[in-house]
Amino acid sequence: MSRTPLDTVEHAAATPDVELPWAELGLKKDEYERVVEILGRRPTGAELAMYSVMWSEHCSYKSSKVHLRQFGEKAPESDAMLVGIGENAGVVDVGQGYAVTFKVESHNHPSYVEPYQGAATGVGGIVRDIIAMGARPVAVVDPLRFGAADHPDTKRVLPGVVAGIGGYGNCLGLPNIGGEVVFDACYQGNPLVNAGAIGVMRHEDIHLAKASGAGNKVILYGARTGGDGIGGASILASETFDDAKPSKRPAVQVGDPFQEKLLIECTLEAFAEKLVVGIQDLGAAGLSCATSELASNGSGGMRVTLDDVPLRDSTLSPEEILMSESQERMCAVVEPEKVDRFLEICEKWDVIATVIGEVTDGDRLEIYWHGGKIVDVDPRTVAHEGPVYERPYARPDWQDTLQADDANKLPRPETSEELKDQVLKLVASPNQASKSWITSQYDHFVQGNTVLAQPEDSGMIRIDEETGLGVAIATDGNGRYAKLDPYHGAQLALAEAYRNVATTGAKPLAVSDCLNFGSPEDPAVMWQFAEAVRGLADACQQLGTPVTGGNVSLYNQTGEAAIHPTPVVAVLGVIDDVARRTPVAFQEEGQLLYLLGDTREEFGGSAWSQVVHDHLGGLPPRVDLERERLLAEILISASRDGMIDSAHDLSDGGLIQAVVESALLGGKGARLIVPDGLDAFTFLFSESAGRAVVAVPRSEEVRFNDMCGARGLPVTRIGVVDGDTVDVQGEFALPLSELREAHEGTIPALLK
Amino acid sequence: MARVVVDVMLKPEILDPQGQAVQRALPRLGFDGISDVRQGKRFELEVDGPVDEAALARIHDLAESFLANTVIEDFTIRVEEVAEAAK
Amino acid sequence: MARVVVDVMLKPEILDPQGQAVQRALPRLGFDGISDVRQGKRFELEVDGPVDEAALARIHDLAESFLANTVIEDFTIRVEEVAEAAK
Amino acid sequence: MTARIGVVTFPGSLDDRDTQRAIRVAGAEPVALWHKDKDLKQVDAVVLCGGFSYGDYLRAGAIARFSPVMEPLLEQAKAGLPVLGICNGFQILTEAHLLPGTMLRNDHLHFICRDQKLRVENAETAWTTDYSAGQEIHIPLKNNDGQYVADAYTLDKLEAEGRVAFRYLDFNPNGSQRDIAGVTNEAGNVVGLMPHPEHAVEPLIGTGRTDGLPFFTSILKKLVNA
Ligand SMILES: Nc1ncnc2c1ncn2[C@@H]1O[C@H](COP(=O)(O)OP(=O)(O)O)[C@@H](O)[C@H]1O
Ligand SMILES: [Mg+2]
Repeated sequence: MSRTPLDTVEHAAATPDVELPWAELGLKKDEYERVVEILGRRPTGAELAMYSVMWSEHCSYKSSKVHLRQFGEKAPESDAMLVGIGENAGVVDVGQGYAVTFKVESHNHPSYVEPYQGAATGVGGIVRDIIAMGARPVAVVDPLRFGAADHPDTKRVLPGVVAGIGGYGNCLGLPNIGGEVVFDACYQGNPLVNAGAIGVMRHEDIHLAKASGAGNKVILYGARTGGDGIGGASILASETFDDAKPSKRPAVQVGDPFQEKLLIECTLEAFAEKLVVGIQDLGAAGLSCATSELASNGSGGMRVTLDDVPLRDSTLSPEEILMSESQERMCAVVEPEKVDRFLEICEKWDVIATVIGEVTDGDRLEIYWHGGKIVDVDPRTVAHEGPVYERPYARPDWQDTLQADDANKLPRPETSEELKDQVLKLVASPNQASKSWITSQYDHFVQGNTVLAQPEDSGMIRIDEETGLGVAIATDGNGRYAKLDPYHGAQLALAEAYRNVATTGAKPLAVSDCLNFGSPEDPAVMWQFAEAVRGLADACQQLGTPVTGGNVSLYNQTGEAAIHPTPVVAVLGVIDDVARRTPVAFQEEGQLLYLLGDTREEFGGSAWSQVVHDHLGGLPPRVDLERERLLAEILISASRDGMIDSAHDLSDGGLIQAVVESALLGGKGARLIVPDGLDAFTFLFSESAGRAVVAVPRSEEVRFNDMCGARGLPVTRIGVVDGDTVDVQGEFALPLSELREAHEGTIPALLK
Repeated sequence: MARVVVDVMLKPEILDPQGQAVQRALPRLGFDGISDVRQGKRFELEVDGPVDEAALARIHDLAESFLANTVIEDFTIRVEEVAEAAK
Repeated sequence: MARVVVDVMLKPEILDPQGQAVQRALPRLGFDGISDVRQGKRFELEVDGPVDEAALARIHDLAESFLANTVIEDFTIRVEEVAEAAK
Repeated sequence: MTARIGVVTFPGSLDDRDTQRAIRVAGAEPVALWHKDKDLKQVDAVVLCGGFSYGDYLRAGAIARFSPVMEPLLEQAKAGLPVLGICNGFQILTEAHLLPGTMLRNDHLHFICRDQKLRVENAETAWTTDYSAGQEIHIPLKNNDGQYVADAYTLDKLEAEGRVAFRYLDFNPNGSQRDIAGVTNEAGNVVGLMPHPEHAVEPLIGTGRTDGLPFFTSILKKLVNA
């Protein structure tokens, strides 16, 4: 765009025939025409910059919007919901006057290009969403997916991503309390780096992103604005990039966790003094997003002088300033008489803060540069009235073939020896192996409130020292299940996270999700997406856990090959007293092991089918949400009443995987008896949902059985905590030492 | 044996939090008159044998593929002839 | 305005874990003939005004008291005259 | 009466609140100190807590060491004020040359977080009298730059004078020379260590052990009995 003369609104009106590079900025022809129609003239360069980033897939959700509505339409009645979808993050009431906000987001593409910085800035971004709600961030989680464990590029991507998440989160002082690490060749060129954060506040501290009150000042604070990731939001999210063409690689953003730590402290101090009317973090689409969202959510308009934005690079054009994705910046709306105090607090924390504009009583967003008006728009048309696509979708023709390829018919182990070998192979497989090489690079202890962290079923944080009130979070997703059946796969992801939260003794309350899919322009992918959303919305309704917010990441695909559909679900739960939490590790020899739930022959998408047969086909385990709810109730009651000393949910890898993990963690073995009516193979490897293993002290045996009986939950005694082997009677006994070597050796060996 | 030095610096347009932190500390230490600080890495490679064209080409490859992250960093390579003025 | 470069390297007797990690990786990357790698820091200071004796003396102080930890590190200071052969 | 123990917050300090809590749990009164403070508010002892002061840019502790609060702290520490440096605090104390040696990047080049076994080698410092010499304890460790190094002369001297206060047991998590996890100055009032006793003062929380509490009860007793 030519710099002379300045492309003001006036100039644009006078020069209707000037060609603008709308296509390069990622807009489609009809989208550009829509902009012209809205404005009644051609846009200025700056306006085009704003529309193009804000109307990108990433910011506008144009392909996903029509489906995501179900989360609202089907939302269950919940007293806990304080702020729902649409804000930076949802907020739920957890009692005693506390509110909790949490959200999961993706930073997939940037993490492939530059693993360390991509992942680091992913953490930075989600944490700013949490601060923007008025909360103190208290923990992070990181659901991750990489290509094949032994692929050379995984050695580049994984250590960088892990170091980036750790480098940023550790430096911010946020304990990392959970996540996932999954390997699958389908993620080779498209690793999934999802990051979640939780924040805690008092009810009265909830803040929203809106600019109200004419005359109120708009303050930009945090890092200076540089040329980072310009256009990243639109270019990254609007098309696949092809790593053979490095010229298409966007400028990456570099994070400064120290700056963000200062941002947290100074923002919280400003909140505490009630200095802030509205607040918005700067993430994707930078100032374009922050100004248009603040203005369109508020009652008035907004006038901004772009010359006042502190720059790191004085050569930036106004368009670039508007699109810059420089990290560690926030925008606050402050009453004029409180501005001085706000700036003082920023100065105390060495944070640069500048008044860049004010709220007006009109309804326009006007932006000035060098004295000329370069933006004059209705902010709603930028922020909320972007294009909405009803993309075509169709069940792919291969779906039937895939489902017909029944995993239950795969050859099973024929001898005890074979069974034993397969158990060892399973617990050593990259997806089932211990992730401690990764999680030991994360601080679990900082803030001094961590009750449970990796490798527990859910992370748990104490939020009140006096009463012991706490919250728990688990994230889960199984792309293999979702590939076989996206509707039920999404429900299984929710069911697993829900179960994980309940297993630790917390009551599941609400959901956030990160929906990672391929290209929405492929009807098959769009069908997967539609099915997954429908499945998740239906299941949330049935379980009574509303979706409070989340994130969609599309175009995770290399050429024609899309990733497995991968809905990742985070469930947040609450526990009245963290002293009652239930850990995974076996605590005491002699305690009785019970299997809760029904075990069926269900091997479709299972870890066993992957590890032993490299197979994906058939149907995923059956979903029974009423059963999940009952199981959760039992686990929560048992924890509250002290009837169980340890518990572990059953998911990928089945019962044997869970028992081995509890045994290794507790340093105590188990003697298992195959129950009547089941064969050893199904008992050990089936992945039927709605199950958990619990260890019951002998003194509680009767009470526990009575409770399960009274409520109608199938419960089977399967053995006892004992010795230093995992002994499946009549089949094999594996020493803990051998299991430990298999389970803990894999990941370090792969990444050395 | 010769020494080859590879200097790796963040590209000018990339944020350098470390350099910034150092620069911001200078006034407190009583230093003024320094308008910018950038911090990078210096690698000293001891090369067996002669540092000829071929060796330099290989070191260039090494720097490009491993020592520097060219997504965000630039590098320069030079053969160090004599010890520089030591402190 | 002039640029002064301060190079900070670990003292020879101090084990350099980063340099060693690089060196250990070389054979895997197919590089041989490099017998030692040391990794240090490079600071580029943009100095306002002339870089005279007095300015250099002050930068020496800065390096000694701040940029380097002389318990474990040595440093060298030089004024950068011309841009070096860029990559 | 109880003792007033200052906890300094630098920009980037992370464990200031936890350290204050640990002091409270032990029965003393925590006093918040700010890095720009020019005096120590007449506290009886000071803890420099963990975190990434100034992002740990340049070197861990290198920038914080020049904060205004460090001036009175250095002066009074030399005169006997009890000072405990935990992790980043330890790094600041070495950068300030109040304790010998320094910290390099962990030898394996990764951040490491684990429940670390230690042996208390010196139970006579201001911060360790509630331990017994040779006692084995578990304290959480989490750092990036925890490899303790000093020249051989210094190390020998530290050993000879009993100033190696804590040693890593079973596993050296960062390549520290002679498994050193913490040291004390000659007078025993200034102690620094990499592991985090403030994260081990309450059952249930963190690793669920309380092996770190004696740091805070030791100093409390010393100050109250003084
Ligand atoms: N990237 C990660 N970051 C943090 N914690 C992780 C990560 N990956 C796995 N974990 C933790 O390791 C444990 C085992 O993970 P996983 O097998 O996925 O749990 P589950 O099957 O119960 O969902 C959990 O505590 C999980 O939170
Ligand atoms: Mg689990």
